[in-house]
Amino acid sequence: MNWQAHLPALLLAVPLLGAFAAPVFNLGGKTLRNVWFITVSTCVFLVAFALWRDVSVNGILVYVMGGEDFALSLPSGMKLPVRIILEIDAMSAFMALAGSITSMAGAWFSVSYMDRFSGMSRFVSLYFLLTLGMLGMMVTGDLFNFFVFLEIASVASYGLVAFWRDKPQAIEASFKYMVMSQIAAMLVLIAVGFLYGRYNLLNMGALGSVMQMGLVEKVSLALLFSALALKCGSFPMYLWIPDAYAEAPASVSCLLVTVSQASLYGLFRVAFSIYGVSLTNSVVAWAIIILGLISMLVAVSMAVVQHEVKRLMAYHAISQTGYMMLGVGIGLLVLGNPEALAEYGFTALKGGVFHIFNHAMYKGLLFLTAGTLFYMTGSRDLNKMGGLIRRSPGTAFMFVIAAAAIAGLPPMNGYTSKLLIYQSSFAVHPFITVVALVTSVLTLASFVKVFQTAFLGPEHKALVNARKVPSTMMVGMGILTVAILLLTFLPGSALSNLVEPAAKALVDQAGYIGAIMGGAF
Amino acid sequence: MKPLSVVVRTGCDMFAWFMVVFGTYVIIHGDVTPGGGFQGGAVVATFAALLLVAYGGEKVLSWISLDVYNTFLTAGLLLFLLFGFAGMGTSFLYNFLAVPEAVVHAGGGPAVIPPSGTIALMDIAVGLEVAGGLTLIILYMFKGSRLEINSETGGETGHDSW
Amino acid sequence: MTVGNLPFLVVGILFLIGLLAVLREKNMIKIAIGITIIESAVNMLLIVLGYRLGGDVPVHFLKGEVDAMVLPTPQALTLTAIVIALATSALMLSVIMLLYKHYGTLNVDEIRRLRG
Amino acid sequence: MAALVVAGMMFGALDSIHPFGEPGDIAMDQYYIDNALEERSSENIVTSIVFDYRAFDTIGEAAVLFTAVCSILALFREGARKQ
Repeated sequence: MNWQAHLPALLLAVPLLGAFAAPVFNLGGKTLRNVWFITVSTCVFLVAFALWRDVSVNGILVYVMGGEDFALSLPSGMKLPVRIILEIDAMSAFMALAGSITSMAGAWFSVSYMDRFSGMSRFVSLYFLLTLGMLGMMVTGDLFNFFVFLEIASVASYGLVAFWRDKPQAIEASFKYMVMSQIAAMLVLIAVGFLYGRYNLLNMGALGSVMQMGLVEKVSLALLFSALALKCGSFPMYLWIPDAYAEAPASVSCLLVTVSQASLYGLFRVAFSIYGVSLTNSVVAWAIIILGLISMLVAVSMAVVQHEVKRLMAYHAISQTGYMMLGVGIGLLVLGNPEALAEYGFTALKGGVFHIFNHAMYKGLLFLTAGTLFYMTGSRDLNKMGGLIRRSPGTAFMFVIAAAAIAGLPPMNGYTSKLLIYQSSFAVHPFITVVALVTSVLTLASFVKVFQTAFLGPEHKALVNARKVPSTMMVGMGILTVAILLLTFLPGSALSNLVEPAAKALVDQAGYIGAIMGGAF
Repeated sequence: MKPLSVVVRTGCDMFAWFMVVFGTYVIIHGDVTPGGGFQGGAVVATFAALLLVAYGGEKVLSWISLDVYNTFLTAGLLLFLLFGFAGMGTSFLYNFLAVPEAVVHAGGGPAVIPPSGTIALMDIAVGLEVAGGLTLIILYMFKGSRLEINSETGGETGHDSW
Repeated sequence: MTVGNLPFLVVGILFLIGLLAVLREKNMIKIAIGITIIESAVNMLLIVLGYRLGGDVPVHFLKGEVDAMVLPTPQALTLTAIVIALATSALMLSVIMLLYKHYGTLNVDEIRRLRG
Repeated sequence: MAALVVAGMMFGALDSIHPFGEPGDIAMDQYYIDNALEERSSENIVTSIVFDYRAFDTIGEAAVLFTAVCSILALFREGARKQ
């Protein structure tokens, strides 16, 4: 058996096994459970990395679940796929890599961060299920399967947000999130039903090959768009994000960032691979760009006035999502226009896609450092902190790196991706660039404020018995710091190996369809 | 919760066991008749629900061991996943035990393992999982209604109150 | 809207009822009921999509003399969607129970600790 | 007003999927109806879809149920009281 061929299935089967077997390992006590937690999340990362290598060498991978031959997408005599197919192009592999890194970092961090709470075997299961839902959304090639994984990720995050259940705010945040996200999931399912009723197909690639715009298709696009925009926390329906991110345990917030990016990925996949060139008018692209711009500006202006550290970072997460929507939206705008695409559209796409990866890393790290501050001081209020650089210089160092990256200071990786977006958005309209720059400046101001109040200055008198930071938490943060530094110091190699194939895969609708439909397309 | 009247209790006694038998039937014949693991598992889980209504939760919790249902849940899930891995020689979740219908007719009737292979076996695994899971949900929601939550005197509120 | 498409109309109406309940009701239990109604509407949409006039049950030895069967895929999808709906409504009711324990009320307007 | 437009679009789309009872293109379902019995010898086509052709959805669905159970058990856990 050639195990490498089964990598796509293993990527989802390993976290499933991790979740289902966690109660068994919990019988062996705390140590065994923690070992299982760390081992499985590391395995998921290794599988995702191997998968990414495989995709960059061999191109799009197709895996037919339960088929006689895992690579044969069409059964003999059929022109259409009948089974669930995982389809992994460079973009999916890229997202899965980002997701698995944050998942691994969060797992290391959780081991001692969550140590003193009960119900940890359930926490481990839920954490793996959240990882599973996120990875499943990224690699699946089937619309209904996408909905199922969306639900796994949502239900797991309801449970994890409310994990500290003796705190009323956590339960309240979970309820708010649940109501909104359940409606969004149902909108997705209605859209899936519409498309199924129209074409009798559930496979994304096959749908893309027969798609013809009509009323039903437009309405399903609108439903999918609004639902996935809600799930990724874009402007009009972003209100659940600050609550959920702030109240969840820090390692979960770190993972939730990537989970909401999986919804963003779903949005791009729908726009580029299912609808793609049949989007003849640019309404959708402009909607993405404008929503991105408004999210950027509104969220960052909400963020500067916050003094609760995790809430502040949650608002920044919304604002950074705006950058990705902006970059990819510009790419979508010029999708049908090869000259403009080559001239600036592709640059914008690269910027948007690179920003997804960067954001997963530095926002994850920022949430982990916020969690560390909470752990050390017992408070999330910035006004009750001060002088923490003397207590934990390591945390301060990592915070500075992450803050510099999110503010887009050269030479950090955030600077590279933002520069690509500035350059290309200028060609569309200078106003967009101005908004993006203003947002960047406000982000910098906000993080300078956080650093100054939390780490510098005189020590707050309530902090005499601040706790030490355990080493596993440092490892968790260290993983993400190393990732950021690698992206910072090897920008050329990151762009050409990591980002460009992903951006190319996103615009290559024919390739995505052809991998499923073979010669039939 | 006080126990209900003797009529309800007797009725629930009878129907609770009947439900278990009927649910098991639905699970096992999932590949032949309408029904399957999920439906049958839900029917089996009514056992605990009926007893809970008739006798009140305190008594039921003293009769029923939650560990049994936890075992059902985990065993069902792991069994399901095991069948998935077992087909890995061909592809994940491949139905490696299925016998084509022509062969079944030639060989004269089904054997111990049903000809539908993992379909029937997965039905049983999912039936176990759903029966365990739904019962746990019911019983824990009852336990939760008795749970005392006091956010002032500590408890699970994060690192707020160390 | 043609008369033959009445089942689709029912799906739409059911969906709107659920949405209205979620948006306008103040009681959390009623919001949960609204979401359940939306889920029922979606399940009904899937089933309606799979119906064929004169079709019979998609079980081989139970079908009658007719040739056509109703489409089996929507039934499988609905089965999945029902279990998902069940799981989420159980979780939602548990969360409402906890909220009631914390705040002593079911009114969403009185549950406002998170702001800005 | 906008809500009315949205509702109108929704009903229009619902109306124009396909006439009730006459699905147009049913290639995928016809494959199941024709081949499920021959390939997998399961009389019940729906079960053979649920546990074979779309088995991966079912494992996801089992995972959703497990997730809900885990969440409820975590929410209503006894909890370690602080001394």
